[in-house]
Amino acid sequence: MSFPLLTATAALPAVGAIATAAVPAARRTAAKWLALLFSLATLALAVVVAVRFDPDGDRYQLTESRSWIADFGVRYELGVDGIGVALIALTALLIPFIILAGWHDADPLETKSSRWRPTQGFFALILAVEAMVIISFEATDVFLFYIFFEAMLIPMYFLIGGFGDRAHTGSDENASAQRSYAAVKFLLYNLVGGLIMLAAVIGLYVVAGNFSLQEIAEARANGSLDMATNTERWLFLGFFFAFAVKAPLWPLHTWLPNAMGEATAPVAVLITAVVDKVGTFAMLRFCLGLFPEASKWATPAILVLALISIVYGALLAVGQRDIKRLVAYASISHFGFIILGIFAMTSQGQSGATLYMVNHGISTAALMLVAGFLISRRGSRLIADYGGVQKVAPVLAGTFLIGGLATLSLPGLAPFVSEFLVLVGTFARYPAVGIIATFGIVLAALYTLVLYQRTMTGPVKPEVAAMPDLKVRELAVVAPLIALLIVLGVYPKPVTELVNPAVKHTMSDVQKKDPQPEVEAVK
Amino acid sequence: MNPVNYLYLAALLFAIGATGVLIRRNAIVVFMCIELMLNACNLAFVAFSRLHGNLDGQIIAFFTMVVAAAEVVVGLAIIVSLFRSRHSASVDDASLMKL
Amino acid sequence: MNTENLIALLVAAPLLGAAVLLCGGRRLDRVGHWIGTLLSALSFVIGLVLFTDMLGKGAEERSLHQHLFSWIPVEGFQADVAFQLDQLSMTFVLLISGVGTLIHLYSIGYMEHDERRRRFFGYLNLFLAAMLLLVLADNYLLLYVGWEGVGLASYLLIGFWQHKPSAATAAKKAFLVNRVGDMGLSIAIMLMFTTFGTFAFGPVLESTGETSEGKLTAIGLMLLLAACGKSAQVPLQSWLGDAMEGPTPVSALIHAATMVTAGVYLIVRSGEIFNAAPDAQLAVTVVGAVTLLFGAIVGCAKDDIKKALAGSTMSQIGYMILAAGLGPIGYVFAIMHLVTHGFFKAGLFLGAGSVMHGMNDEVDMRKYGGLRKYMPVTFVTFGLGYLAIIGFPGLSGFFSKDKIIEAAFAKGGTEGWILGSVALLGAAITAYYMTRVMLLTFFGEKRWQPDADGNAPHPHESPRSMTIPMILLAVGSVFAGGFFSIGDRFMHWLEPVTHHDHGDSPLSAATVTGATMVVLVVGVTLAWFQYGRRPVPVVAPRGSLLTRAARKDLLQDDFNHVVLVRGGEHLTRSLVYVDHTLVDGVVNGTAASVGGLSGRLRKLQNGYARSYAVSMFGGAAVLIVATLLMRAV
Amino acid sequence: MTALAAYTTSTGEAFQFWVLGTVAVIGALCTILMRKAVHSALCLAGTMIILAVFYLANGAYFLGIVQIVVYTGAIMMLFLFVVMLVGVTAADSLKETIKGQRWLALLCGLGFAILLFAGIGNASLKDFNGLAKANENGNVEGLATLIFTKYVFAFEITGALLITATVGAMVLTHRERTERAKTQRELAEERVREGKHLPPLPAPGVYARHNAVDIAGLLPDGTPSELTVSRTLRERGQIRDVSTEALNDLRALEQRATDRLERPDLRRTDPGRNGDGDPAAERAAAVAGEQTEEASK
Repeated sequence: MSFPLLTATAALPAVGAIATAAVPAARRTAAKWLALLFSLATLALAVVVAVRFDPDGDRYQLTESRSWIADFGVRYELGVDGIGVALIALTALLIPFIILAGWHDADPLETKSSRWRPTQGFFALILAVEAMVIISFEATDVFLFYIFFEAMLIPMYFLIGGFGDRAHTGSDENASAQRSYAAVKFLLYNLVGGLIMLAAVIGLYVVAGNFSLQEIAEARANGSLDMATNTERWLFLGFFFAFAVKAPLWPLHTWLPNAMGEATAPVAVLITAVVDKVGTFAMLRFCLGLFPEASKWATPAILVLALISIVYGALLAVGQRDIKRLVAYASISHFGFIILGIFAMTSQGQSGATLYMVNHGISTAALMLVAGFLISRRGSRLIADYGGVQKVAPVLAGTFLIGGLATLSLPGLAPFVSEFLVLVGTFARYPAVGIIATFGIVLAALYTLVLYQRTMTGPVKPEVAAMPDLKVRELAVVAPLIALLIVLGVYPKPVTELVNPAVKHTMSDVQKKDPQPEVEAVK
Repeated sequence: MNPVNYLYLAALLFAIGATGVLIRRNAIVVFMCIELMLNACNLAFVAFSRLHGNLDGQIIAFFTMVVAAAEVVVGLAIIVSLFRSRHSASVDDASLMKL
Repeated sequence: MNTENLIALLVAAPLLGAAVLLCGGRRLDRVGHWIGTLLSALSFVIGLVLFTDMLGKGAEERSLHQHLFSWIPVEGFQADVAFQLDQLSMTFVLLISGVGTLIHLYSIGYMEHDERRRRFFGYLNLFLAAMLLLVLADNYLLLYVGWEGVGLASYLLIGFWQHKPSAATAAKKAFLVNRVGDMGLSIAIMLMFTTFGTFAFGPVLESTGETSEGKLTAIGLMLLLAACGKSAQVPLQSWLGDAMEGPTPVSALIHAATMVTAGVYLIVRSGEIFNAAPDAQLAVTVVGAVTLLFGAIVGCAKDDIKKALAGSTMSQIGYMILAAGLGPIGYVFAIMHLVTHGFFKAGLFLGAGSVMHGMNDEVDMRKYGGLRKYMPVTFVTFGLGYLAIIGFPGLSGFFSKDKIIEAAFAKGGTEGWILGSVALLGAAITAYYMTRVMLLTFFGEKRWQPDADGNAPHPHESPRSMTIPMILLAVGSVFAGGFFSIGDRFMHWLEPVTHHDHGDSPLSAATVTGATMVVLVVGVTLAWFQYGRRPVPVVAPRGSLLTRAARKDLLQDDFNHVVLVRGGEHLTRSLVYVDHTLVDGVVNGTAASVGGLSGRLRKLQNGYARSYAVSMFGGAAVLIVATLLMRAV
Repeated sequence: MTALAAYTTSTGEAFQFWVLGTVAVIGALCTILMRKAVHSALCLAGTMIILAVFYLANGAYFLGIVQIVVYTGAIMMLFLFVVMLVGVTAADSLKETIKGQRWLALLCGLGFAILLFAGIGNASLKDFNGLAKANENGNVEGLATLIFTKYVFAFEITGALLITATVGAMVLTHRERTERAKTQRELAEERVREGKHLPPLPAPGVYARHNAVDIAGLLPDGTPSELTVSRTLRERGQIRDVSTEALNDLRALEQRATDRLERPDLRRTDPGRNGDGDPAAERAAAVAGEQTEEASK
């Protein structure tokens, strides 16, 4: 039994969470540094995982398997494929930036007593979320996955409800009311999804007799386990619903704008860039892996919903007055693209979707964190309260612009690669869908540029006249992300090489071939 | 006459007792009704023991009596302490089962 | 040494400049502009080296390739970062880096008093890099990168003076309209991918024969949409006028000489596709012809000198697109006109810039007049550019435009006649509005007005750094055409790429030339009668219906505003409402109803032991019944 | 003895069943319908005795005796004690407070009865073995053998249960005195501090016409003072009032007079009797009613 690398990767942040929470109230800064340290260590471990992973090896690697609840055939089974590795790397990469960006977000206000320890709690919760997200990327046992998929909600609930955005509009009571509303909404939506999934999980156990992803998939492949068509469809829907809530897919999206609007910018990034990825990831791994036939059966409906998400999210983003809600709706639009790529069931589409998960994480993080810095300076989330910032804080404006350009997937920046792959992959199988999705490009440009114009350009508003430019800490957060965006935009090969074999496996799961071009052009 | 009539009688008494439990508010009377039900059961047991021709039914009836005695003791004690605390023996006054 | 490896440097040099200047920070403020200029000059020099090297080779092996690395390796999807340098790209490289360098030089003087000059040069370099990438790419996806790159650069440069809301809006508008075009390009690329399995120039263009005409037509139309966006052709032309909010060098480089011609490049590059799809070709010619007239008419009405020139740019590019739509007959002339236009239009814009420089940034031509004495160099260079553009015999425009008109007739059939006559009409209008600009600006009596701060303008010649580029461009606009046309040099140079063929023109070349001369004279005299003889009112007269429409870009903007902007606003607002009430309401409604139900149910829990007893008793009865029934069954 | 509890029943037993059975049912009904707990208790006792007789008739001699001794003798007496504690004459109003409770209860009871009858009717219970064999060497011995062999553990456990119940009852009813009992001095000082009636509470009714513990003594001005009646009675609302006493006697006299002389009835026009609403008056009226009846005998 070799060293359990995956367990370590997931356990390290958990340990970090406990350690951070245990720091006495007075030693606030120590807690911050501790959290940062642990997140960086996790990043190092994630890098080790990525290095140890051999793209051309077998599908799941670094596997661990221990018996857990023998009576129900629940096993503690871990294992990663290329997609998992990519997303673990993304998570481990983003958390340090999130922590660094939220450095002062949880400093206690003077009114609170010294026994109150918000800072420790804030960073501990973030690390806890990281641990759960990572292990749900690793789990190859459906039950194990389900547990952490649900447990994630608890720390997220407290992060949203407990540590709201200081730059709220209106009175404190009003703000806390909105905040708890958002938190409860987040919790309820995801709980409902989770419950339905639980039913499906149990159903799966009844049908298949165990929870192991690989065993079930193999059994389905070699025909030793054949589900009735309807059973498979119901189970698929049960799983998909939960993931669609998490993703979020129209019309289950309305929790996201509230949550991202009320939470602090780093937490908002945590939601959309890290936690929601579990949903799309799970669609790829569980929905397609376990229920290929049902997935194919449901594809048309899902594609339509994804299209609606793309266009609808973009249009609503245009209509927003609140910077963070705008970003939230933009994310909804992007998740539409991801789901589109997954269910187009072409290798370009799925590679694109996976790449999209990574790139969207980075680009949204860049945009949202800069937006957070902006908001923390002016103390307002309303777009109308800004103007001419670019004149007083050029660096901030510049980074903001780059983040926005990444959001509208400008060629040369990472998101372009993934978005184009998704579009091509979709177009190859469903031309009409591909064309409609392309409208998203224009709308993306619209909401991004309108946001930039209203906030950054024009005459300088008196309220922002004294606004300081990015500090060193903030620059340390933004610069690497932007560098990453450019590098992955110009040279995405490392990620694609990681992802391609996994995608090939998924394609073989659903037994789909890429549509061949009608002309085999001379290469 | 068929001894089964004893059973019918027992059933009747039992039903009456049950109704009493439901309609009376005075805890003591409620208790009496419970006793009535128990006795009905005992009658049935006895009749059955005659039916089967062995004494087990009577044994059970005997145990029932003992248990009934114990129950009455405790129950009445409860009623007394209840009456002490709120000067009433009405079961409706103790409507604390609702938050 | 192997010259192919130099190709990447063409792009790398300005890209490096952009990176250095934009990340360098304030410490580079004092030398930034020189860095930018030197790096663009460097890529021009590399271009020259490659050019001489290319001339050394035979016509056939002149196409160079450089494969850098595989960009997006995905199952069944091959996208490389690879360059292709053939005669067509070469022409563009020289034009872009040459004119670009001149304009860098010019900007040093023009932007002298702007504290953000360093960033300006950074953007300029970024533009050069993107534009060179566009013309050097060897596949459509990489071209797309350059395509959007120039879009970004133009966005940044139009909105360079961001504190002016008008500038910011114009920049946004330009980017958005271009995005619509880009949508066309990306759809075209997807179509290519599904049809040919690749989007590299070579394979796609060689195997056009193997697919249906319908597919090719679709691809062609999508490419045309892209070209319309980038080259400001009807119906996506509305952004170019507003783009004049940018600094004048930007207008000269991006919105006259280089970027706006990218559409022409795209169509000529994809020639094989269009050759195989006549319908698409026809659409191209129609767009060209319409824009040609549209731009000319707009140009006649504008009093803002830059907007007038913008109109003329539009119409000149209309000429090119028209030519490109004519197929092998026209490709060469499209490119030739593109190059000459690059010279003289850049020159004209620089001249306009220098005039504004002297007149406290006044742009209204009606407040100029009689400037020839005060800024002679500008006058001469501008005048030469003017003669070139109206096609004065012997100057560049004469050759290129004349050829296009010929080619239009040579298309044959009624189309030929219609297109040819449209082109002629365009020539007349061109002569008219350019003469108008010339007269309003440099002749007549002074109509100068003090500017907002009340200090009266005292025109003066611009510094050396600005005049030299103007002079060089003037030289170009005088001789380029002749140089290209004598012995059809340019034609032979491009033929390996674009496969020229002479159509059979119903009219002889002489006739066409004659006709051109006639309409030219007509136009000039008309303008002279209107603006030369009579004094010009400072405040523009109300003018005819057409004039008023033309002043407002023939109401195209208003159309956009009413239909797209207003409609869009209403749509989004209603959607926001729907999202809040309907989508969210359904969920909240469910929650509320559940709450109400439970509220009603909890009434059963009245807390009375006796009623609980009743339910227990009833339940017991029910259970017994159930068991008995079970027994019975 | 063995003749009894045979597999068939003699006409004598039948007669006994029908007569006593009817009485038992009536007793049960009275148990649940009497307004006063004490009456219910008495009726129940009657029913139980009848059941004891039935036990005997069914050959359960031991049980029959135990029924009489334990139930009727011990348990019912216990009931009566508690009833006294809570108030002998306290009659609870038959007004139902919970909506629909009464009807539901009747429905359930009726339904249940029908159900049981149906059940018993379905089970064809024709051939009774009779206890002749089981009781051949004495019913008690038979029970004893069973109890101490087969059911010995149950028996032991029952014993434990009884002990527990006893202890439980004591715990429940026994009130721990937490604070020291007040001395008379302290009590006196307390009274003075409170400023209400300085002297100790007056003895009940001793200054009135009746020396009865439940009659309020009259103050010098003739008004009755509730203070003079012990708290328990007061809480049970069993205070009788001198004046009402007198009035009732008077009314009784007049009544007799009217009866004898066929005078028109005066009760209609009597203001003293319309005591509706105020429960105290109601109780007084009720009491008066009894008085009249007693008097009329």
